[in-house]
Amino acid sequence: MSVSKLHVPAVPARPGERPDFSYVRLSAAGEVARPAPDVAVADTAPLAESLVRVLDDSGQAVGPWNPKLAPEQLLTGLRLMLLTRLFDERMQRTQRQGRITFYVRSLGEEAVSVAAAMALAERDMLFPSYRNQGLHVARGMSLVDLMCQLLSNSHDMCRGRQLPVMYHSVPHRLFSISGNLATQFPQAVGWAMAAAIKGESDIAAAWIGEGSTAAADFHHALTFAKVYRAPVILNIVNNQWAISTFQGYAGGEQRSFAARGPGIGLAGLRVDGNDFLAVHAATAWAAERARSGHGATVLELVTYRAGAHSTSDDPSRYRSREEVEQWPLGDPIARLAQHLEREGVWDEERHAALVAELEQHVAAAWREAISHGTLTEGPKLDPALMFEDVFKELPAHLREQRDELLAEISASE
Amino acid sequence: MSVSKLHVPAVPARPGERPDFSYVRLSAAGEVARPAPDVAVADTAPLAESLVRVLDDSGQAVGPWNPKLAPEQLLTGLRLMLLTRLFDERMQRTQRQGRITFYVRSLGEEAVSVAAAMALAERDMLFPSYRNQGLHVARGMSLVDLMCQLLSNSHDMCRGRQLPVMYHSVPHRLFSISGNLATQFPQAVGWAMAAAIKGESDIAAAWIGEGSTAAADFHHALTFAKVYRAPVILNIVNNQWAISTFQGYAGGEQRSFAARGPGIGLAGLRVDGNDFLAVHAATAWAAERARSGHGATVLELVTYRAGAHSTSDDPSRYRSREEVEQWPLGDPIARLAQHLEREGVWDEERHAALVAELEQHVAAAWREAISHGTLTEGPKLDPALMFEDVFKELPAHLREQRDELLAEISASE
Amino acid sequence: MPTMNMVQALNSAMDVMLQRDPRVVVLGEDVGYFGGVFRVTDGLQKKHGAHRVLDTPIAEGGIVGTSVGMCANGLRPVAEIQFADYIYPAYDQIVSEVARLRYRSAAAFTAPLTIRTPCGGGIRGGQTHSQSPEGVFAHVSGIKTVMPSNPHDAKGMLIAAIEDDDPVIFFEPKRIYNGPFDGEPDKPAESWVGHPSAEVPEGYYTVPLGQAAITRAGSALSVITYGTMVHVCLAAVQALGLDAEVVDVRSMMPLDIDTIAASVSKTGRCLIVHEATRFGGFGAELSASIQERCFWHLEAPIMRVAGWDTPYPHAFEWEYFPGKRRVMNALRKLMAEAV
Amino acid sequence: MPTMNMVQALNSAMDVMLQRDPRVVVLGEDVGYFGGVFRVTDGLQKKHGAHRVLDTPIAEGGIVGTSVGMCANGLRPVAEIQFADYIYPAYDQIVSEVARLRYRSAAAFTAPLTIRTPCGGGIRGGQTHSQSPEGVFAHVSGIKTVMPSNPHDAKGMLIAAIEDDDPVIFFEPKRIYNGPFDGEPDKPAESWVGHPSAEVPEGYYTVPLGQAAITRAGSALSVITYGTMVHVCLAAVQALGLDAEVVDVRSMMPLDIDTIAASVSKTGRCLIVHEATRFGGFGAELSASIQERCFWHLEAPIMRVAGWDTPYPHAFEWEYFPGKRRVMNALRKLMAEAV
Ligand SMILES: Cc1ncc(C[n+]2csc(CCOP(=O)(O)OP(=O)(O)O)c2C)c(N)n1
Ligand SMILES: Cc1ncc(C[n+]2csc(CCOP(=O)(O)OP(=O)(O)O)c2C)c(N)n1
Ligand SMILES: [Mg+2]
Ligand SMILES: [Mg+2]
Repeated sequence: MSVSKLHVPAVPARPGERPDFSYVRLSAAGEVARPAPDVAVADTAPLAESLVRVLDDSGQAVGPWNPKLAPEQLLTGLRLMLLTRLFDERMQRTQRQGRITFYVRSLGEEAVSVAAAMALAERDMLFPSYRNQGLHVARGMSLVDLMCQLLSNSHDMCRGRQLPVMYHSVPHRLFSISGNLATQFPQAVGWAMAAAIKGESDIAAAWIGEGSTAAADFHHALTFAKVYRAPVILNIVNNQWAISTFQGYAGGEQRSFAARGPGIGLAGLRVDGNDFLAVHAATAWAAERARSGHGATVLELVTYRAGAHSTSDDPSRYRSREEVEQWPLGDPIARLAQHLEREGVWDEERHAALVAELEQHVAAAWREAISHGTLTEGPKLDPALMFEDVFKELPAHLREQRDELLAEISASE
Repeated sequence: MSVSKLHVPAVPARPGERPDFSYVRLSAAGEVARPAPDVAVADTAPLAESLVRVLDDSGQAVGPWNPKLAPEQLLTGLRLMLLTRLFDERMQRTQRQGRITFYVRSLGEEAVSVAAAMALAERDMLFPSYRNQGLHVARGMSLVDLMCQLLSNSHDMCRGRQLPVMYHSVPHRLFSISGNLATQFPQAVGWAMAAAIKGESDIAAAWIGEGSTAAADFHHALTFAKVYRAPVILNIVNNQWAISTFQGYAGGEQRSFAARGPGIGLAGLRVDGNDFLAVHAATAWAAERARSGHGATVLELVTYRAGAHSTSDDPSRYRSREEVEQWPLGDPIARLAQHLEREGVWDEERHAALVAELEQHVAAAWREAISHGTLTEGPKLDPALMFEDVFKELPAHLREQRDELLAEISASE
Repeated sequence: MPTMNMVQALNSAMDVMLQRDPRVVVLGEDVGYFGGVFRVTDGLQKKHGAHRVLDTPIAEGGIVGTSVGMCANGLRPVAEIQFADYIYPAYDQIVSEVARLRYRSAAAFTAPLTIRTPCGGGIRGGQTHSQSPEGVFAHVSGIKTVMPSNPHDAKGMLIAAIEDDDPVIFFEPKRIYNGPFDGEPDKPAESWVGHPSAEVPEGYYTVPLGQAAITRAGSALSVITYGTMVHVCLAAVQALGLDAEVVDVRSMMPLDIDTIAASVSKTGRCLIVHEATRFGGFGAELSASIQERCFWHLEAPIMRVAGWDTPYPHAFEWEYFPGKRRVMNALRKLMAEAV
Repeated sequence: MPTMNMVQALNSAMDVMLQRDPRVVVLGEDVGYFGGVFRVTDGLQKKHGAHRVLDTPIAEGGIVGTSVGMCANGLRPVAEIQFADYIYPAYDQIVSEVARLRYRSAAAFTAPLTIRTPCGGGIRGGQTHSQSPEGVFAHVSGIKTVMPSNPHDAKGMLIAAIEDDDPVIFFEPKRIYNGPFDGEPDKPAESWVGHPSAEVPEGYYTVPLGQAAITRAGSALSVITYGTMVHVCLAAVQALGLDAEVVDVRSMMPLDIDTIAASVSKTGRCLIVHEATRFGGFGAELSASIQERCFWHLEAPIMRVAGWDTPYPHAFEWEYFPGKRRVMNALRKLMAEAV
């Protein structure tokens, strides 16, 4: 055989190598122009290749995308991001202790979810992936409820049927998370089409990882959003990795993911995903665009998956441990805290106090959650629930199967 | 319910309305620049929104994309396009007479296939849709063979298993046509990846309709082509219609289909699909790009489906009859003939003689084809063939089923 | 009462529901302005508007995916897949989302979606316009799968499906859209006019899902079938002058096994007939379930007549199609089995 | 002879074939540098190069679609779908292309492709990491569908699949990757070490597809099963001290019905066991086929033990999983049936 000519995408650093993030095209904070949200799609093409940033290296908020949020809002954002992170940390430890079977952290990506949730209206409908717990936290879901789901205990909102992290909430307008990648993307578009059909002004927003943009449903979503000008925000969270494969394996070499928007006739914005202010501003811009009938925006949020893919994963097998330190866009919590310090409304002491408070909050929630049982210790869910909700009514064959199981269980007791 | 806000794509003209083709963005012949085939993807973005044209309204070949083909090549092109059209016409009539069950014409789109086939190397592998018979004609497949497939007769290359027009040929390097839209697109990319893996310099080319770009496999093809820089040409035949739905329903409003290329990081070219010279030049450009290791090109060929979708369709139910006359890019055969006349190598008389010759050729082929039987009259295929080629070897259960059928048949005779 | 063929009956069902329930929308490839390649949605867009009867991009996965989202926003979409042979690009959304949503969210979110799709052969459509894939849906927990065999059931079942709070895959045997078909291709095409099941009320009514119908009562043996094959089986039974009971399954899931098992327990003999390929097809479940319930009543093995285990071949349509002759052969064989 | 677990055996099969046949390529999500989420392709990229062991985009339809094209260009791809639960986005390419290509082109083009995918439950993977969808492939004409139950078969059958000129869907019961499993989750995990089927030759050998194996000979009844359930059934049979014959189906298509029917004809009683949901599952075909062939030998109804007809529930894994106790109950019931 002759020498292969197949191109194989480059990776910044394998274990033991020095990371090189020069492929991440940066713009200076404040550099990118902010057109009106009803700008023509074609004119967003440059936005899709630059990087919307508000916070500069010194923590100052600069440029036309500065959303000029009130300090309380910023403090709320910091608090919610921190809460998300501490919740994640605690749940990760809990998994290590064997109390829950599986967990997925959003470490380093908290701004992507929290800032977006804060920029959207309460009635807007959210279609998260499994790494957007910041949405649930920011929408005010109780940590106890989230934990009970993780524990599949007697208070589990999913009645024991889902892997941990596959939350949902009708009142908080958070769609049910799927274990199948990308399926929520066309669903969000359909929700938005329905809003338009009904003449309502609510919009939808969906999130997927950059790796998942390769999936068919990503394309379905963009196509339907384009054709019907659906009021939806299509967020691509480019955290550089999809388990062990690098973003180049989803087509990220030399081209942004935001460019998929203009490619099909949707607005596209590439945003510093670790800049709380930039994410907020870009989301608000896209929401205004959608709500005013100008259609969908593809938002690429450039960030970095600072932890493992999930508790089943060991990234030291496939990427350099140094990467996380070299990542050019820093950490979203540290950057917002720096900004607030600079603004004079924050300092290390207050930060430490907040951490302590939130840790206690998480710990208290955990105590309450496990009082409702764990996967292995009671109180437990009734196994008969296994047969409910397959259909609205229990059909005869499932009644028979349920009775067979209950007989089997009682015989063995 | 409030008033719907759902955007519904516009259509140029429904029956009884006056067509308006102002949405078709035109460039003047010769106006579009021709960069070197190894141009950076981003620099093809303008090419994806303009229209590569060589033949001007007077039939002169102008500008940097003029492939400067020798007159014999042009005459061959004319001949092959005409042969394709006359073959189509005859087969359409044949279907109306009930001799074949189904047919699909390529009326008005002959240049898309014939010019491309002529611009590619013999060893390049082609993955056609059901409307690219010009490829089969240009690659020199015998009309008798094609007709025997249409007739499902004793010489049918498909052994009676496929609907008419679902041809294939290993020696002519034409992949088997599928009735399922868009499936050939990622297959072509896989073929090209294999060529690269083996270090060979053959390339692949695939064709789909603009309507089919909405399908998942379109996205799979572009993604894999991008990631591995596969040597393939991805042709989108934008003939404005997909059965009754207009190109706007595939996302064509205010945005070219060629722009999907740059959107994902592939070169994109929008080409006058009724201009034989432009199609030839663009194909040659994309082939050179692919063969020299610079990856895939998305080629949009702007044309018009001048006939019905298929013999099962009646377009007068959903589009204006006037459309075809108003179509701004004319007819590919008329335009090439005009050019050749202008160059002094063609005239009406020669044209009439060629038509007569080719009609005879088609008629003779038809006589030969039906001598091998028709769907309803012998000689017929052996029904036992139905059980062959499900697997390489006939498994026991199919042997049993075959025997049951043969017993059933012989009992009834 | 008006006479309708199946196309008109299905059209009427959607018309009635678009009128009655503002949450109902109809979507699919070519269903809007054009009215569908089989004319089943003819006139609906004109009457109910382009925002309720939508032409869609050619992306079956997108049609179903967006429909799920519409459900979450309170609509009740009726999605058409142009041919059942083209439903596979939507298989992931159907299996992983439509079928699972209620379960995984403990009924917080549901997908009261109806997916209509023409199935079956006998129209010279070749391998990509003739398939009967009900088996790969009936196996999936969380969706209902049904197939009517006449205009009256078609309308009543489609209304029931649209009103059902669970997702329903609604297969339409296209060979009998315009008239019943007994499996003999050389006879002139029949029309529904004059057929008792073609008397279809204009307005609203339902035929409940999950109930089989005894199409012909009898005591010598039971023929369990559905779709086009109901008519083929009736013709075969009649040709042989057998006192057979013909049961129209109508609903694969939920399956009315009680009616079916009662019939087989009574007759002691059972033939299962469907168009779909035999191996691993829905007939296998029928056979297994019947055997489990009726074993001690069976006087002969349960037999199956089905499509051969090959793709649907264009030229050999009538050698492939399980027609009257093949059903008659099986019936004879079944009656000849000694106890 | 070396001892291998199933992961090592499968890895070795691919290693051997990458070495022997330059046409073989391996591709899938995370299979390259990382070596797969279950480590089945560990080390293969390092040894055979990044152009023969490819990490792919996350698009199962694209993986299979490009594989078909590779076949047309003379390669023999071995594609991994990371979990069987994620195979549905590829269902159209599998059903409409992979399975049909040879037939529709009269063997001009073929798809000698192997699709490997881990299936089954018992690993607390919840509903999207536990499914057993073999039934929706076995029904599709034109593809082979197989599932080994031990390291020796795994390697031999995978080599046979790669060499096979027909497409093969190769299901890997992930619960027994690292050791046999008798269905009792509370017992310490077993390893393959010491198991006779874990003696696996280092080099090339094949275990032919389409042949069932008599895992345990017996005469009192026949247990027809495959995958993880082979081990559960053996344990149940042993616990009851029954003289059962346990048949490992191994290959759903082609199905070795002769071996299976011979066993049932001999014993007169039959229990079918699989993890997949029961309704319309592959067990239905087994039951129907066995009944057709063995009716006059049956002394009791054929019974099925299978997954309940619900999605795979995370918390109720062991109430859901058809474990030893459930199989024992069925065996008892089956033996109690009077003639
Ligand atoms: C259809 C499907 N294929 C494969 C998987 C397995 N899988 C789970 S997460 C993942 C990687 C996703 O990466 P990305 O989209 O970048 O999201 P991230 O994890 O980085 O947030 C894969 C391959 C899946 N869940 N669904
Ligand atoms: C997966 C799939 N869905 C639907 C169809 C039915 N169908 C056949 S051709 C066609 C329109 C295709 O339009 P386009 O891609 O523009 O190609 P054109 O016919 O214009 O050449 C449709 C919807 C199909 N063959 N396959
Ligand atoms: Mg990622
Ligand atoms: Mg078209």
